[in-house]
Amino acid sequence: MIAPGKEDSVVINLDGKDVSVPSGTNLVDAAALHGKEIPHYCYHPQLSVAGNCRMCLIEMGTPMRDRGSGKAVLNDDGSPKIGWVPKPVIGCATNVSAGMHVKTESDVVKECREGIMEFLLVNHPLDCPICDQAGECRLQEFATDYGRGYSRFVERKNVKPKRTRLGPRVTLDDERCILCSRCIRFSQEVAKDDVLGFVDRGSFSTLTCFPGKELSNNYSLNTVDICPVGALTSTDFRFKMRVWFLKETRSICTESSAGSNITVSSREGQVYRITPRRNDLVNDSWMTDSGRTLFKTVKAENRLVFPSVSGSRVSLTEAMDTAFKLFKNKRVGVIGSCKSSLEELFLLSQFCKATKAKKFIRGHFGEDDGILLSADRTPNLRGALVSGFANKYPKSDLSILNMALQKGELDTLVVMGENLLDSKVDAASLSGTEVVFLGTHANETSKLASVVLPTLTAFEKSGSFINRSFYVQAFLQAIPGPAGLIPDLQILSNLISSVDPESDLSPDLKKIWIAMSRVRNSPLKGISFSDLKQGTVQIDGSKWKNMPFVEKSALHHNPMMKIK
Amino acid sequence: MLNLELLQVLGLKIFFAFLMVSVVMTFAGYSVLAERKVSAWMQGRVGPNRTVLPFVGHIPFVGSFLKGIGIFQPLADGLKFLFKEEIVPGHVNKVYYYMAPLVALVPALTTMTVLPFGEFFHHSGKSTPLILADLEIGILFILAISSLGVYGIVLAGWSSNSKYPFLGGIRSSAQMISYELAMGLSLLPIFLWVSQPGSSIASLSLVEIANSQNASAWLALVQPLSALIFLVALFAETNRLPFDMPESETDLVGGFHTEYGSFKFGIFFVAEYAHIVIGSAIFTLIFLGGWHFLPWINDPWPSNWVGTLLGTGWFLIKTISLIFFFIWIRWTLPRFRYDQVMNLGWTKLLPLSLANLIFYVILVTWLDLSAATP
Amino acid sequence: MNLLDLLFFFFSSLAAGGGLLMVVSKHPVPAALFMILSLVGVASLFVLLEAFFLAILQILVYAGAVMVLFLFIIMLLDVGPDGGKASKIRILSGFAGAVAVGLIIVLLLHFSQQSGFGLSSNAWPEINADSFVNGSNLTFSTSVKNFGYGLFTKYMLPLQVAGFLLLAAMVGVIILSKKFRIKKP
Amino acid sequence: MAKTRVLKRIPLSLSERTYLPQIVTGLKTTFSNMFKEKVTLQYPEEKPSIPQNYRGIPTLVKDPNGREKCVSCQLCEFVCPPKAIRITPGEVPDGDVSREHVEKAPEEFEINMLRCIYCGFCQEVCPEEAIYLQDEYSSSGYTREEMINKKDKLYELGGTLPDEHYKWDNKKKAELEGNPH
Repeated sequence: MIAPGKEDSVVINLDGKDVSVPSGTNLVDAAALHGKEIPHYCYHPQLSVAGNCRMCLIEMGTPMRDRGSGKAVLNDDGSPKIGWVPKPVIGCATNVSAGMHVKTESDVVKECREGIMEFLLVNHPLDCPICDQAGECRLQEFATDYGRGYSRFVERKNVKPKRTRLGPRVTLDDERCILCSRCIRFSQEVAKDDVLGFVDRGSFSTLTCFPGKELSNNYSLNTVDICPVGALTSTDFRFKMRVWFLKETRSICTESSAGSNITVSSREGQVYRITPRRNDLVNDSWMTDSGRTLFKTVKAENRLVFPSVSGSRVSLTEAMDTAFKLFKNKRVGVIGSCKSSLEELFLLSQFCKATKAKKFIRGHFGEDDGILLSADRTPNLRGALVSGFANKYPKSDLSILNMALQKGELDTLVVMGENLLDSKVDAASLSGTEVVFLGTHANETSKLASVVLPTLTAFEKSGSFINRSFYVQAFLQAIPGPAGLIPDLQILSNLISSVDPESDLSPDLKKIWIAMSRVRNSPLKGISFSDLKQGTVQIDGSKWKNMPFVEKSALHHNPMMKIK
Repeated sequence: MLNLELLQVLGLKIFFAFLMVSVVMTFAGYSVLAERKVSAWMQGRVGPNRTVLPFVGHIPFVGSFLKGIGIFQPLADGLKFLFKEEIVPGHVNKVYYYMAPLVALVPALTTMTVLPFGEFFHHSGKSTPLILADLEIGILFILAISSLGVYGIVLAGWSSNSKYPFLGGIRSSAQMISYELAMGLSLLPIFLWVSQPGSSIASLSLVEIANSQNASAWLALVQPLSALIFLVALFAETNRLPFDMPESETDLVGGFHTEYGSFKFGIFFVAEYAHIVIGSAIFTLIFLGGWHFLPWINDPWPSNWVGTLLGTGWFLIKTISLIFFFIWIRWTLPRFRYDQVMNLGWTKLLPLSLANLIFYVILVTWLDLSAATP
Repeated sequence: MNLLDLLFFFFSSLAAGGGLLMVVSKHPVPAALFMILSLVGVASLFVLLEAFFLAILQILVYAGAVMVLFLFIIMLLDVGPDGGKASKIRILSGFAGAVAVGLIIVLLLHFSQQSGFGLSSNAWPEINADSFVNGSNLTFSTSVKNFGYGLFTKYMLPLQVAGFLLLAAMVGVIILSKKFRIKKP
Repeated sequence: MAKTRVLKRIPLSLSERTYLPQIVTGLKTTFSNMFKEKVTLQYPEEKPSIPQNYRGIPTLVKDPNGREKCVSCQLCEFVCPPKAIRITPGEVPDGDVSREHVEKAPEEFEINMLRCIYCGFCQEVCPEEAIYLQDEYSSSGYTREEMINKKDKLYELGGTLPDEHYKWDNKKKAELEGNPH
């Protein structure tokens, strides 16, 4: 007997076992919920169902009902009689219904999969040694898991163009394409840039851009990610590194306040690519193309790799000592950054407390594309508010600082990576002040600075950001920083303890989180850093509901509903 | 004041001492070669046959023969020890670390001051033994000084501040204590026998012992058990296989000299072979008749310088044969386990040598009494 | 000053210096090594007195056997610097040192009062050469034979007593170190 | 079923317990060995014969048309237990008519002979039969850098081996014949 399910869920019989699944899900997802894999190529949970690859064929049946009375037909033993669909059905396009029986491992299903695999491989080239998808290729995986292991095809394989340029960032290898149409559906449905389609018939079928168009939108590389085979390749990553060498680290995109979840793939301290990580609360499975190139700044030419005092290289301790002299018993101004992590901003505000410094911060704003590139181009503006560093919504410039400088109120400025000279601060008004610059890359301000303390990029350290929907998300260290540099948190805690020897602020993330959650009325209460490693945590942002946040309505973000 | 005669004697002694050191060191060096060659032959190999000197090696036939038997190898080895990079591990106790090889070598070389190796015939036909210092208690001197050699090993093991050398040092000291007793006790019957009442000999001089075997039985034939015990103890005292506990490459890497390299290791190496050379010479003197020909046969050589040379040569032949025996044993027998070594020393050799001593005491007393009664 | 004097001063300073260093050494292993040095110095002094047999015995028994045993025990137990309760012993050893120094001063004063600091030969008791092996026709010498003869005639009793003493000590050590199984009723 | 035979341990006789007869037997054996024929190979002058399946220095080989076979799939780099292989992959430029259909070739290929353990996994895993452990076994150098075999050195060592498949050539042919286009 099939037991009644919970509300909004139905009970189906999966390979002879009764399981409860949410109603409305299709069989691929329903089976996945219970650890049964139904192989599929064209189906993607966040795209519409096309059902053209036929890989997810399964056997399905529903309880029989008497046509006349509408009553369930029972077997001799009293169990409902199942009317099996005579032919296999595709799992992706079949939604669950109460009492449904599904076989994912029967002989028929097995034979179907073997047949489909054999057909798919008829024209698929033996490219694996040079194919970038090798190692994360669905065709490889399913061929070994469900394939027959040999081919009966003795004719010559189809030959198609190997290097078709679909757009500035995407290259198509026609031979490898299995015509699943995921890329076409993505362009239509998510990127809303309908440029891809199939032309010709049968074995001549080819993926192509519509005449006069190209796949150039800012989400084009997502088609590469969802391509189950190596047909769509990233022109940038093409032939760079085999995927099995890459160490994957969970991180957060720093491009904008959307806070896309990403996977940083690196090998031996070098990042090779960034791919989106599925998070249905934030970014589904997508991210922007522009966010994927950010790792190139790690090895940029203007990267700061050694501490310096007035332009000459010194040891880290020497630079710290010099910096300490500059703000000891001086009037200090601290220019924070919305690009710093939540923990860094918290330590920075503690530093301001210790030095009785004035706090300044600016925002970086741009166009909102309504998907995953929000108008606020910093990852952690809300972090600045939550950490207590900023209590007003940051403006796009630092004219307040300029006024204070002109009045001569400040002796020393501590700058966190920001460039003062492009934010309405005159070089002339800076002349009387000493600048201590903490940042990853050189800019005009770092050239003026008396002390430069190099810090690490988001790929080289761990921490957390708060995104536009007040989701706190952790990013983890993917690669080691340049030799001899210490994390920003360490620098800040050293600076604090040099000013205030009594301070017990440690650079350890866990301890900072304990300190942050102790702050009165903190929305971070009850959260620890290890919670963030488990997943995204939303905090209460009602305290700041009146602030003029610039983000528009976008994927999983509704400015009207941002308050919990 | 130091007078001229004294200076002359002193100078001569120093010259002879220098000569002897060179000879023993050369012997030690070539023992190493012999070891390598003999081991190679016993294992079906050819051994060192590559090293060659620029001009000597190019003499037809002779040069290639010398090269083939590896005659230049010890030179190359010595030079290698000298020119190798001198590495001193950071964890060693510097002073004692440097001192240890010297402490190991010095006793080995000191013992030869009382080592006779032949006799010099005067015109009158009288003979004086060839010896640096004819000590009345020569054998005791040798035992005493050679027992100091163990400090080199113990020091090396201790100062290296590392596990295996330390174990090697401990083993070495325990082994030395265990076998020195048996060694000393095995010698006592010899002296009892040699200086039994009625004989003119009344001292522990090695010369007298060697001469006592002239034209009579070798002491190895008279007292085979003493000879056997002494030989076994000699193997143990020189740390030769099957008793090379302090070194044993298989379980202690290199034992006491694990942390040593270049010339310091070379000194240990030479000291080991110097011990073997001296040990062989002593065994020859005490048990094999020294420079005298065969048992019960008068020396066939004339009483002049030819006889001196022949006698010394004969002594050397015996010594070299014994060195060969040392090597032969090494490449034949496996190493004892440590507890077996201790067991053999304390429960076998010591009681055996005690019994041996008691037996000869009774025998000598009985002979003495029976000589006195009639 | 002749060669003999030079050698005497050298070896006596070796003996005394070795002894001193032995006492002040913190680590037991160097202490044992200094003791060996001191023993070698004493043996050399015996040589200068032409008591070769005694010198060799000194080396053979003490340096060659006893001290090796000492070192073996030290190493086996791995006694480090200050392995013992130094603080308690320090007072005691200080006291002992003071007594020793006092004794030396008294002795030196005694001799110097008798003969000045020159230490002329009449400060020492005369050794009666004949008195040594009386009862035999052997003259006094340091030869092994005479030594042995004396040991087994005149000094027979002390020799046997010393032997028994050592035997008793050995038996005592064995009894103390051996763990006897206590029979439970 | 095999029968287990329990051997009775015969107590040793007195002479056996002294071990002396055994030692003498051993001495006899070793002594007679001294005069047997020597088996040493005088190495630099005499060379051992290398069996067919010998695993010498790993080398890269070219196909009979003189083109490099390696497509830098990096499987050898992956499988290499001591991580001796280091490949920088690169793309075959469009202009290279004879090879452009292969698309990918190693830009740099290094085998660190100080790390290599001659296991032959690289040869086994290579899908292109481009890497072979051939009969060369002696390699030496004065510096560590010298012991890292670069691509040109690897091809120099490897030479050309016969090819049974001509995989890429067949592919090129199919492309030229336009199947099915």
